Amino acid sequence: MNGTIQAPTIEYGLLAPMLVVFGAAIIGVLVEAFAPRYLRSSIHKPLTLLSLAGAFVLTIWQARSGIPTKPAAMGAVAVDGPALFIWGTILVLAFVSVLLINDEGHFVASASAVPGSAEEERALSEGATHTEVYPLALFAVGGMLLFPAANDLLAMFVALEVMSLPLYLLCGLARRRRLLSQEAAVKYFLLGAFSSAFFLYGTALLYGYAGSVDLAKIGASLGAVGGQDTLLYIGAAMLGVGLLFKIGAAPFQAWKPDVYQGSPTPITALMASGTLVAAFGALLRVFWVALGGLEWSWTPIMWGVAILTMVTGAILAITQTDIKRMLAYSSIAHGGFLLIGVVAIGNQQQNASALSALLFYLVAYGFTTVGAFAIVTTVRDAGGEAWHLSRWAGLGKRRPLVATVFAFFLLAFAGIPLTSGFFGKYAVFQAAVDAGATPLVVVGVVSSAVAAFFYVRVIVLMFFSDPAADGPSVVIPGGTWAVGALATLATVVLGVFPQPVLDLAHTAAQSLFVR
Amino acid sequence: MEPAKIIEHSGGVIGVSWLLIALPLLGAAVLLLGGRRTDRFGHLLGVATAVASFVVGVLVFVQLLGFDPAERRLAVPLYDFIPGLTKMGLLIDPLSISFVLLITGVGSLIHIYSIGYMAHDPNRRRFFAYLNLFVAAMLLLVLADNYVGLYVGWEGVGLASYLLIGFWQHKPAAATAAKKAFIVNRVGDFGLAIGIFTIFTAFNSVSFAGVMASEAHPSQGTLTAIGLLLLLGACGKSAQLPLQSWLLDAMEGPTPVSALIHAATMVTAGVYLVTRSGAMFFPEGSTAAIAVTIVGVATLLAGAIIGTAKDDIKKALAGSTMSQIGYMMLAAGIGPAGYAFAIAHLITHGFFKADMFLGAGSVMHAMNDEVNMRKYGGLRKVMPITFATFLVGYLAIIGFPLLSGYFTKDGIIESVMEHSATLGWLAVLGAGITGFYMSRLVFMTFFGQKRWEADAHPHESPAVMTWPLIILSVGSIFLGAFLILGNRFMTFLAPAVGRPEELPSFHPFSVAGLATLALVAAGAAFAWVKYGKAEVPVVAPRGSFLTTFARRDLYGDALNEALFMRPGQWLTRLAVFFDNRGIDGLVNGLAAGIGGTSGRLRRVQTGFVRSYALSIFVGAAILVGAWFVVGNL
Amino acid sequence: MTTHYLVLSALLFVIGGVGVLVRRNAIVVFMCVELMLNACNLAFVTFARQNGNLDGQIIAFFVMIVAAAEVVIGLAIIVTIFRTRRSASVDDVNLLKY
Amino acid sequence: MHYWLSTLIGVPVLGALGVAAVKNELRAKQATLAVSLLVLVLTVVMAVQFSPNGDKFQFTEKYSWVPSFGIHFGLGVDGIALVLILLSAVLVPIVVLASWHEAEAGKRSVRMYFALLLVLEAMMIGVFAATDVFLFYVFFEAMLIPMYFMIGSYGGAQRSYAAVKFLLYSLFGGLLMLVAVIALYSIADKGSFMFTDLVGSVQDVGTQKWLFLGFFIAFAIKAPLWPFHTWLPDAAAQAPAGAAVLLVGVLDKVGTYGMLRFCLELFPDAAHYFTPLVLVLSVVGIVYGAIVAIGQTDMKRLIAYTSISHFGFITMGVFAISVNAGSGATLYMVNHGFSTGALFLIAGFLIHRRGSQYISDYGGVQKVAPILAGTFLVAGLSGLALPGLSSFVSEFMVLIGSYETHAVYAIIATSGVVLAAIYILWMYQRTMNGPTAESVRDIKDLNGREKWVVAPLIAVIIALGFFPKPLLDVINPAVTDSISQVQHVKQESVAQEGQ
Repeated sequence: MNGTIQAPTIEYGLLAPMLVVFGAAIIGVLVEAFAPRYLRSSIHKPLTLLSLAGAFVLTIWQARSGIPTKPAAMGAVAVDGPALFIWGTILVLAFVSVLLINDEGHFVASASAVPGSAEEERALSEGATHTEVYPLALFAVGGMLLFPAANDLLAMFVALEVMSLPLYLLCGLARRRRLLSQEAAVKYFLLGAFSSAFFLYGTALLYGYAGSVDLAKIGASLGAVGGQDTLLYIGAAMLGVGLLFKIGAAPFQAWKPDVYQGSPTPITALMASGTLVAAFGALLRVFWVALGGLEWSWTPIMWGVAILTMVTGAILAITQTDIKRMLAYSSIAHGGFLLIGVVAIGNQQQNASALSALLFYLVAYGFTTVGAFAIVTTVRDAGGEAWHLSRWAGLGKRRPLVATVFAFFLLAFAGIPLTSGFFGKYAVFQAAVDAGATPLVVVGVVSSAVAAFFYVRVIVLMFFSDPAADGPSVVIPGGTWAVGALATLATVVLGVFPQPVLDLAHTAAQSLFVR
Repeated sequence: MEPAKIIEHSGGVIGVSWLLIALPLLGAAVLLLGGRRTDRFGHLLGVATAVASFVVGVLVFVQLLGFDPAERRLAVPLYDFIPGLTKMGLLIDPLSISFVLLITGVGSLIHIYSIGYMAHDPNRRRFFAYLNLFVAAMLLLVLADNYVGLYVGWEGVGLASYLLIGFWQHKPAAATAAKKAFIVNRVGDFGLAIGIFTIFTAFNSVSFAGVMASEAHPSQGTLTAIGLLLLLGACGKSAQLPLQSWLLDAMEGPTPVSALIHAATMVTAGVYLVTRSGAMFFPEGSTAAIAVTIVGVATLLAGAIIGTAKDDIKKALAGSTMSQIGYMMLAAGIGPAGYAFAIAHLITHGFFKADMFLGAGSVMHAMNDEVNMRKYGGLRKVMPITFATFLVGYLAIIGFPLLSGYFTKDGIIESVMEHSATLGWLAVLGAGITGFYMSRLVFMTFFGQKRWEADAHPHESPAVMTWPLIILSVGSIFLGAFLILGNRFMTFLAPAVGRPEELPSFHPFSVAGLATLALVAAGAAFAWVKYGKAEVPVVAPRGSFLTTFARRDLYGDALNEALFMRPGQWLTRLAVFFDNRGIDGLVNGLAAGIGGTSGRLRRVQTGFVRSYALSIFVGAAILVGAWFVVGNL
Repeated sequence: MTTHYLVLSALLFVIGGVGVLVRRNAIVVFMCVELMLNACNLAFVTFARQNGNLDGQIIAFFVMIVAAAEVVIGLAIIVTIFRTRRSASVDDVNLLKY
Repeated sequence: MHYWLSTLIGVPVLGALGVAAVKNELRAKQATLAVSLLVLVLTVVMAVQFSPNGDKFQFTEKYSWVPSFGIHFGLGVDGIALVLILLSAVLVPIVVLASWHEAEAGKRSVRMYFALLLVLEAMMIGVFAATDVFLFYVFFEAMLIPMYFMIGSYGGAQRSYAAVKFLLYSLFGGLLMLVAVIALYSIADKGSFMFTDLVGSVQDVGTQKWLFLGFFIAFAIKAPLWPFHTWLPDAAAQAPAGAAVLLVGVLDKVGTYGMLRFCLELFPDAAHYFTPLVLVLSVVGIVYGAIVAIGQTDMKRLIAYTSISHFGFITMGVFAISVNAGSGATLYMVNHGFSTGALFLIAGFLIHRRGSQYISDYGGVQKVAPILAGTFLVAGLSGLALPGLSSFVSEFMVLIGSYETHAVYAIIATSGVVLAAIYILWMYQRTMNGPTAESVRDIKDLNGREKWVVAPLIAVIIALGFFPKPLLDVINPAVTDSISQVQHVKQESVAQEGQ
């Protein structure tokens, strides 16, 4: 190389969706800086939704114009089939979550004001709101997009932080039960930072082992480098800690219930759908691309983690009394089911089917969970959402439609046929059995039988027990209504005619991850 | 001489012999479905169908006589009942036709009698419906050409008997007796059913013709097993030991029922079954056949003993029924030599026992349903016809010379003597006891002082009730002689059940015959001393151990209770407990267990950031450790 | 000779990790996390040296920036909760549990 | 290509939507009745076109549903499925008529009750008509939901406990079956879930055993076979009479049907291997169920336990591997549906009048309500397999068939005949006989509607008691076909022992 510096080549076209989102986020910040307070939200709402929609359109357009076969941006980002599919999913879910965010009454008037202080009173009376929510959400979504697409560990680390930091803040912005909200923020932040430190150290060690943070290079070096297994094993394990933390796999699940319970429900929805999808994308990329050659050594470990996760999620959920907390545990359990798919690894074609199964499951679960949280926001007491399960008693009589829809989501979680959840589970189990992981599947079905209990319990409450005199009221703002409808539609369609989405997932997974 | 072959035939009246069953069935259906609307003419319709069926029976009989004796076994195919298992058809032969005539004949008379007897009962129509139902089922039992059909009729009569015993449902005693009768019969049916299974498995057919024609030659053991199983069925239906206990309770039913079902016809079904299957499963001297004779003799003695101690007129008669059927069983057990006598006695018994039961009914009718003979006495003056007819029945049953019972019972004793002296003498002894208890019954009822209740105003029954009595008593006088003399009946029956090579000759002054007469006379005399001359106490004296033994039905019920009921109830309670606590407890326990685990496990989620961090830290350590372990495998 | 640096970085990382577990004050806990990140940095630089390429050193800069961003967010959150509770002890925040 | 079966499934579904939409309750009821009668007519018309000795499956339809999993919407019936579909089609209108006022008790949506009823009917027809194993599973599971809501929303005091127990129990079994279904698919590796493609595709006996268990446990819970039975008494006792009829009369038959159709045909070797076990469980169930029934104090629970005893007979018939037993068992499924249906409904009428399920609260009803008592007796007698009533034929066939192959079991099972007499007649005596209890003195006899409910049932019971031929002609070939493979295996193993 003769002294001349080559400018890095960036395929802006490929990265367009991400760039759009980030761009919109930055504009949002500028709006916060310069636009007058009364204008802000009316600028933010369209801006956010449009940017997400636009990004989605671009994603589709890209998928149609041929899936690239080699990484972009000097190998930093891999915009491949799975990535595009995940992008699409995340963007839609984010769009839907933003619809939830749009509806009033979720976010604190003034985060800095001490709860119950005169200051807060004033903020409330002024009707002040934190419009920063929108740019923050956009940054988080941007991070979510980059996370599963990142093709080297550094990019992945950055993405991880870009995704998480805004979420830390958003968690603390609940309008009601602010103490809980702040607590959630603190916990999420400390633990998140803690785990990302592990991720980073793992990166460092793998860098030491392979001499590069590029996933493909690491994967290539697995066989080549000798005598450094210590670095490899510790590094891989710590990397795993960081990723498993994000998807809330046992024993790193502890944060999830607290954070989901404390956060503003729309944000919970965003985390439960978007973050999970993104994290799984990243997990798969790391373990299949970088550590694929090590599969013989991590599959057993993943078995353990998967079993532990499913069981913990299912068992702990049974005795929950807070609806959001219960859904959090249920999401842990679902994380476990998804992990079954991660270990259903084998030959090329087997991997493809496993991957497509996972992608389908993620879509199905994402929609259902957003829908469920959307319903949660609508059932309200004097003190905000009616969080305690007992308050839901007899909802089926007072508001049949809402109750029915929620029951439907619960049945989808439980994996009853003719709901999306069923085909999701089915696909993953099928892949696992093909890969010879039948025992894992048995554990899976047993724990989903256990899990069924607490879904059913809620249905019993809503339909079979009589409503309390001062039962909660049900308020359905427009956005939420749309979200509920959309989620229901998705759950039905994926449950009855899953084929189109399956095909989509299949084509996306066909070529696996680019290296 | 072996039974003749069965040949299909469906011409003439025989072709429509299904009418025999259809007519009473139709009657029953109309009366049951018609409900209150048919109350007015219900009883008449009931009688009509029974009589019509009798007429058909006679016509069939006449047509049958037209055939050459060797061809008097005609199968009338009806329809494919259970494809692959059995067709349904009728078998018209001397045996079945004799039963048909008995059932429809005596049946019709009892129907007529019931018009008067049940006159004041609001549910008379239902009563006649049930009677018709019974007649239909009984006819199916004796006419079916296969064991399944027989079984259908078998349980059908069981149902009818259940309904009729419990006809006065509001009386708990009646309801209980009905249930008991059905259940005890079911125990017998259990044997019969398994017997039929074995037959089907052994011969791959359940029709009489099929079994006879079958090439299969099952082992002797199998045949014996079948025989014993059928015998168990017979014991249930015919109230033979050890399944006798239900018959005495069955007297809770209206008296015509006791006469028709529990004296004349249904209870003799066992004898029919044994005779019908005799050639195949009870060959002379086989284990099964011996078992039959033993059961028979045991029952005839037991029944007689019970009869001696009962003060309830119907129960006394029931005891005697048991005993008489015991005779028939005994005869049937000794093979072709005995079949004719068994059936002949069955027929004559049908007449005189029905006669006496109806007589007893007439008495009860007069004494406002009082059944305790100690409260009767001296009734012969107030109800002469009843007395006269009853007297005929009485003489017939004790075997007074030249009356029916004399010929048939004597025939049985003679032929049994030929077969085995021991059994023979026991039979003779039985006859003696019969002489005693029947005389006791007559003396207590019709002779001696009036011991009536204050409000009793006995009177003779109306003609509709007395005429049947008269007809029956006529039968009780002459039928025996007609059937036995010149072996008329044996020859007639031969095609159906076979007969011994040389026909027995009737000699009136045989040792056994004279001994019987002597014993009977002694018994009667003893009864006269105790109950005729002497004053009969209105309240029964405590009596010796033997008396109590007899009064308590030889502790049959006590035994059942100790052996089956108590343990049964105990077992039931145990099972229920086990089901709730054991199996269901396990299920709910599992659920509770999971719940409890959850309750305890969630405590791990302490809410302290640092403990969460710890879990992550430890988790990481474990992950690293695990990776090393796996990596270095 | 790079092993020493690695050992040092490992020590720093563990110290940081243990610090997170044992210290109550949210600020201090957070500083421990920062310490862990810096341990990573040291490791990166060391490995960069060992592997003879600059990637590691560049990464170190990235990490610093990210760390800085984290500080901003972290302090904001901690300060808010301090204002409401008048305490920065992480053990006081445990309404959410079980 | 016919559309018979898809029509039979489609009509009730659309009907359900319609009923749910109708505002007026009476209209909704009438609509439900109309729809169910229409289904009945269609079913009968279809049934008469069925040719007993034609192809195994007739009226077949096949549409690709989820190609990437090889799932088809495949329908078709053989003799076995046909008679069971007939059973459902006959029972539903009767149940509709019977539960005319059922739902009103709880102040709950009447329209929803009837809508659920129709959905359930669609599911029941579907589950029997499915010729695609996966489709069968889907109906098998989906069937639970309407029943779950019928029990839970319209049932008795303990309804939610019963409903949850019912759902979880069945769900658990279903999930085990799901594993087996998946494994079957990937082992067979035919890329299709069609039953006909899967038959004989699993050769290895060891594998067969595992898959067999997966299916069998699900069916055993459904049937229910001892010791998986404890959910039934709760569910049946708490469910409204109508729902109870469909639950015990039809839903549970899916279990025994599944054994006959899937366990025997897909895994003949395993079936042969497990036969002794199943027979033991069946016989225990027969005796145990009867004994526990004797000890019950609650009418509906008692009937439920009698059903457990009867299901013992059915499973024994299925696994006795003889044509008589198999056909008997199939016929038994139908007859049991009618006789137990009648029992539940009439008991329901009685309970509705007096407001108590406890036997001890009754007595002497026969005097005040003779028709009710009479019909109850007939149904009961059919329950104890009295000759001349439908159950006798099937029970007799099962026993005689089992006796051919497994005499000892058959003999023990026959003792159930005696026990049956005890539990039925004792219940009848305690409720209907004896002096009339104060509490029932002024209850009314069956009214017109109720007579119309009972009459057809009684008629069918008696008719089939004397002329089972029409059904048996349809059933026999199908059964012969489905047990043929196991018989084959049996002969082979016998031959091997011979050498």
